[in-house]
Amino acid sequence: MTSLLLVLLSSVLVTTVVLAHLPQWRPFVAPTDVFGGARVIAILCMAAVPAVSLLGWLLVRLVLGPWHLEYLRTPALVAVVLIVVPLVELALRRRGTLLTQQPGFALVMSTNTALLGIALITDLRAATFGAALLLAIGAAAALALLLLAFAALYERLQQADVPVAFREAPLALVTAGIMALAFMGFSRLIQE
Amino acid sequence: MLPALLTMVGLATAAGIAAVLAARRPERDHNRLVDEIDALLPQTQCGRCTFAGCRPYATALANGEADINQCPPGGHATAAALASLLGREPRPVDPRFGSVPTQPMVAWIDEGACIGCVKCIQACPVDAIVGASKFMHTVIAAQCTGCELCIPPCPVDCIVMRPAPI
Amino acid sequence: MRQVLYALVPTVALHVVFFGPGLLIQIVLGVATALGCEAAALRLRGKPLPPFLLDGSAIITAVLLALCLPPLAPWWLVVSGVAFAILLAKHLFGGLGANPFNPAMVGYAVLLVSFPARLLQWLPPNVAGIEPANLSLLETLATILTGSPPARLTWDAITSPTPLDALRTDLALGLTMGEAHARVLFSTFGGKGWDWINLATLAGGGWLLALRIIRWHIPVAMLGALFVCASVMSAADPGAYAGPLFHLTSGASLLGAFFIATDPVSAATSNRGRLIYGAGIGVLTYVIRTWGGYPDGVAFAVLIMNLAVPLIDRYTIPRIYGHAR
Amino acid sequence: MATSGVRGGLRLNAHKERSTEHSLRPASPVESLVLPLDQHAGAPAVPRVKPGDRILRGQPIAEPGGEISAWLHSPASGTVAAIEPRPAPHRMGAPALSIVVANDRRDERYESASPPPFEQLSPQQLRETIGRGGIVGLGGAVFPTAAKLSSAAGASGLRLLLNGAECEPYISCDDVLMRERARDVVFGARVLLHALAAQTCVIAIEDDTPRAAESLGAAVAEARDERIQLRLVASIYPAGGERQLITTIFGVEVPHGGLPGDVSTACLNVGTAAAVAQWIRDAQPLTGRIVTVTGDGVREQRNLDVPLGTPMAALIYDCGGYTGRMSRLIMGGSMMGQALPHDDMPVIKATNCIIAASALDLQPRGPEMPCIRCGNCSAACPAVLLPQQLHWYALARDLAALETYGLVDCIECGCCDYVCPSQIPLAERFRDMKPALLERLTARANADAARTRFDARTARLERIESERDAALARKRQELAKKS
Repeated sequence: MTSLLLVLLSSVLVTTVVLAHLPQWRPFVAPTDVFGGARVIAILCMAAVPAVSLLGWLLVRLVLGPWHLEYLRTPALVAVVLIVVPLVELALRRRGTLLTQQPGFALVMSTNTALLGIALITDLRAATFGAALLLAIGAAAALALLLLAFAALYERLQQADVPVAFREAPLALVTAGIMALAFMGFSRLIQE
Repeated sequence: MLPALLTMVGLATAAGIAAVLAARRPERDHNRLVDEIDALLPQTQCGRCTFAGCRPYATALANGEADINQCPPGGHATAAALASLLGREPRPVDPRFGSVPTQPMVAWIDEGACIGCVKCIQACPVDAIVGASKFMHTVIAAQCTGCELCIPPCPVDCIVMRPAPI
Repeated sequence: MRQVLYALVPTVALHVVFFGPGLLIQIVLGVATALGCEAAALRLRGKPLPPFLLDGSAIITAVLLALCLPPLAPWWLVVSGVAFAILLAKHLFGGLGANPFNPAMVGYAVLLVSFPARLLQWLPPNVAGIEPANLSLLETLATILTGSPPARLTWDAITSPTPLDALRTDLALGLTMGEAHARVLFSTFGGKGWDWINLATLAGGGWLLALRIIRWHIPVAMLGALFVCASVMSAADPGAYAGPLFHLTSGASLLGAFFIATDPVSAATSNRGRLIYGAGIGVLTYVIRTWGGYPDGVAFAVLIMNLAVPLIDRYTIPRIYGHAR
Repeated sequence: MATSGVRGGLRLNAHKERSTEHSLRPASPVESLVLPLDQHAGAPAVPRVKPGDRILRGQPIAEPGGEISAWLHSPASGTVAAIEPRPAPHRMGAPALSIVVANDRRDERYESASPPPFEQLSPQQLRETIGRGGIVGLGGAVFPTAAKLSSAAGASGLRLLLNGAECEPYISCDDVLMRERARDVVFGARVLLHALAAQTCVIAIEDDTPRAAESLGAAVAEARDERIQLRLVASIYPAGGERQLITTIFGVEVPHGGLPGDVSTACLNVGTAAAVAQWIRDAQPLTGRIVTVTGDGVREQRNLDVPLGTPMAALIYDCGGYTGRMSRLIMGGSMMGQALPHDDMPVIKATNCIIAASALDLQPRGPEMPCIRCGNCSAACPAVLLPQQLHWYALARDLAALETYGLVDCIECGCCDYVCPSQIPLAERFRDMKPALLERLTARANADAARTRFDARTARLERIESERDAALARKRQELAKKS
């Protein structure tokens, strides 16, 4: 219970970063189907977050740790993200989950911050493999849900009579701010 | 130093292999994308995009061999929808491929002038013209997509475009 | 929306009986700020003033926020909170009908996160057994406007934590539920004074239900979820967790269930969606109260579920007549 | 016991008693009758007469102009004064090609060979006969009855539902019809049962029309026909909506995009049944109908038996003229009726009610406020839609979302308008958005059809090509063998 809630809290930080990117997934376009795009990314996250976190955790424990290379943690985790995301993307495309983007770096670009963040947090917080697994799955679910919620909210706001100066990115940032505010409620949820 | 180098080189190589593997669209993904694009096209089958029909154009779009602004019958709405689907920059229809029709048109055969040469029947991409050799032809208005492909082959110029009946 | 204000009258009245006239001053300050901000925003956005200004939504936001603040909170607290609520949470998102987050709760959360200490300076209830420093109307006004208590008193002499807050502190200090409950602030099922205020809120909410201004789904789902969570946890360990009745009657549970979560603009819109939305608020409220860093969780819970509303709406479209299930 | 199986709906003040106090009487004859050729659903009728022709009452003056179309008969004897465009109520006052009959007041009746008793005709012959009576649905949709019967007939377990649930406020023409002509309704039911080859008939009426129930009950008992039964439904608007009534009576929903025939039901208005009876039994085609003239803006609120083509102005005059409070003229009920720009328009087959409304009848709407998503509309919506969401997407003109949220299933009953605290004209907005959405759906259907045809042609061409190649290869082989 506590670790799951902790995960939710942790993912907030990274999610806000991801969410600020959301309007850019479909640049210059009246976003007809932001939600559809978000759903694909959410599925991708569900698959990639646990894989990245666990691989990263194992890498740190089994390779970097014994060789005293902890200072390489961040670049190593970036590399893990770069390995896992294209493979997950390939698997999704094989399954026929529609990804309209050209194959390549688009998905890595839009998800790497979140993945890296969660991998780092998993690495710092999880002492055992079981804890890492739990954290990773919890973070994946939380991230996916938040992505979907924000995409749905974003679509709803598209039709609102928002003052011109605040359309698109400013409003997305304000919304992300209020979300972060809401998630402050979870602060100190776990006293360690 | 060496372990660090080995680790990073190993990881980088793995990332490179993953990137290469993921750089091509698997066939299933490709087909679904073509279906999705095809669903946005007006199915006029006029070939003004320089491809042999709507689906060939969709295939070319999916392969990145065509631009989103090549479909005059679809108009700007189709161009915008394609841009949105493919994550490309929206652009208005390129006038080089033809002008955007203001209202739906269908072909109409002046039955008095028709000599029954069947050339238009062969040209029609959706089999919307009925008739037989030496007999008068007529266009089934409900099935005509307004592609105008029947107009050039007509030797007596008896086909004109008219506003579609409502 | 006028009826919602009428339904709040008993709550406000009992609040004044137990905690002095501070709330009335807060309401006046809040409503004035709300109307001023609303008018300014409408003017800036080029909308007609009268229909929007008089529809009561801004006033409700101000009153709800004032009800959440300590009666002696300094004036700038309520003013800045209401200004945040109206300008940022409402008009930035498109004004009436378009705001995805409950404005009053946004204002409250901003204040709670920024000035937590100020928001915990509550007053002891004016009941037998507790001797509060009864401030006169003038003294109250002076306290609110200057931000410091009358010369004859200190803050410590006037203030007291809310029951929820007191319970949290006591439990953190290692007291059991029974010991904590034996303290003077608590009555049989809630905090002294708070029990009556909550009863008044329940009555007001019931009246709104009877008038069909609000529907039963959200209050029932929220209170039900809170009840279930509290029952399960207190059954598991009665010494460490407060019982369901305490949870239902303390803090903003009832106010939240009937007046805050039911704000239609920021709530889910289908009946099934409302049940999910309400239940989510109930569960989150319990979680934040019990394990979180703030004494009450209603505001955060409402905001988090507000965020989920468009997603809930998307997946709870009712089956249209004649469509296959 | 009155039942309602429908979700949502409203209990409204029916305002019917004002027009049912007086008994039914024929309208005073008028000089000139205007008969729009497209007053029924489907293709416009084609005139069979020329200006100047002498015609008799009941004489067919226009014939069906298509598969779905209807005959038109002269409501009076006289001459054809003109065939020209005239303002028509079903077009909100825009002109429609109409036959103008100058009434000579001699009321000479056109003698047609009277048909044999209906039992002797086959169902199909009977349906054709009904079609020649110019009979269309009199509930307001004016769909040609013969076409409706033909599409429904022959289904196994087919049930006939006669709709006497006149749920819309102000309208009382069916109530009065059932009081005064209950025998016609029951006889019509028997004719329709035969025409449909159906075995059961339910006549549904609302529980707030006791005199109609009494009179119909007596007529049903008198007919001694066990196939026909009477059912009361709760008077909740829109209980008499076709789909709603079928759900109430039979407990099944008409599927999306389907017709009542899909649930083995044929639903007709009681007025239509009475018109069928008059045509089959008395050889009187549809040349008139009962019209409710009501509202605070007219002196004498009552029901009249009106020849088609009578100008509304004459009808109002017949009822004592306007009062000073008259503010708006409406054809139909207060919920779904259409506002008319003036009264120089004829009564047509669809005219069930004319409301001369005062400000008391229809309060002018206040200024429109933004939707606050209160959900009163979705609670009232009998089609189980979410009008608050539809409204949001209608403002954004988001056709894809409107499709998802079921705009096509909106029956435009106006319940959402009625309960909206923000005074939003929801039904009107939905009505405005429907054509765009339907156009989109049609375009998609057309594109799908074109794609199928193109694919079929491509496959055919490929097949021909490969066959030709195969034949060529065979020939080459044969030649190679020979040489």
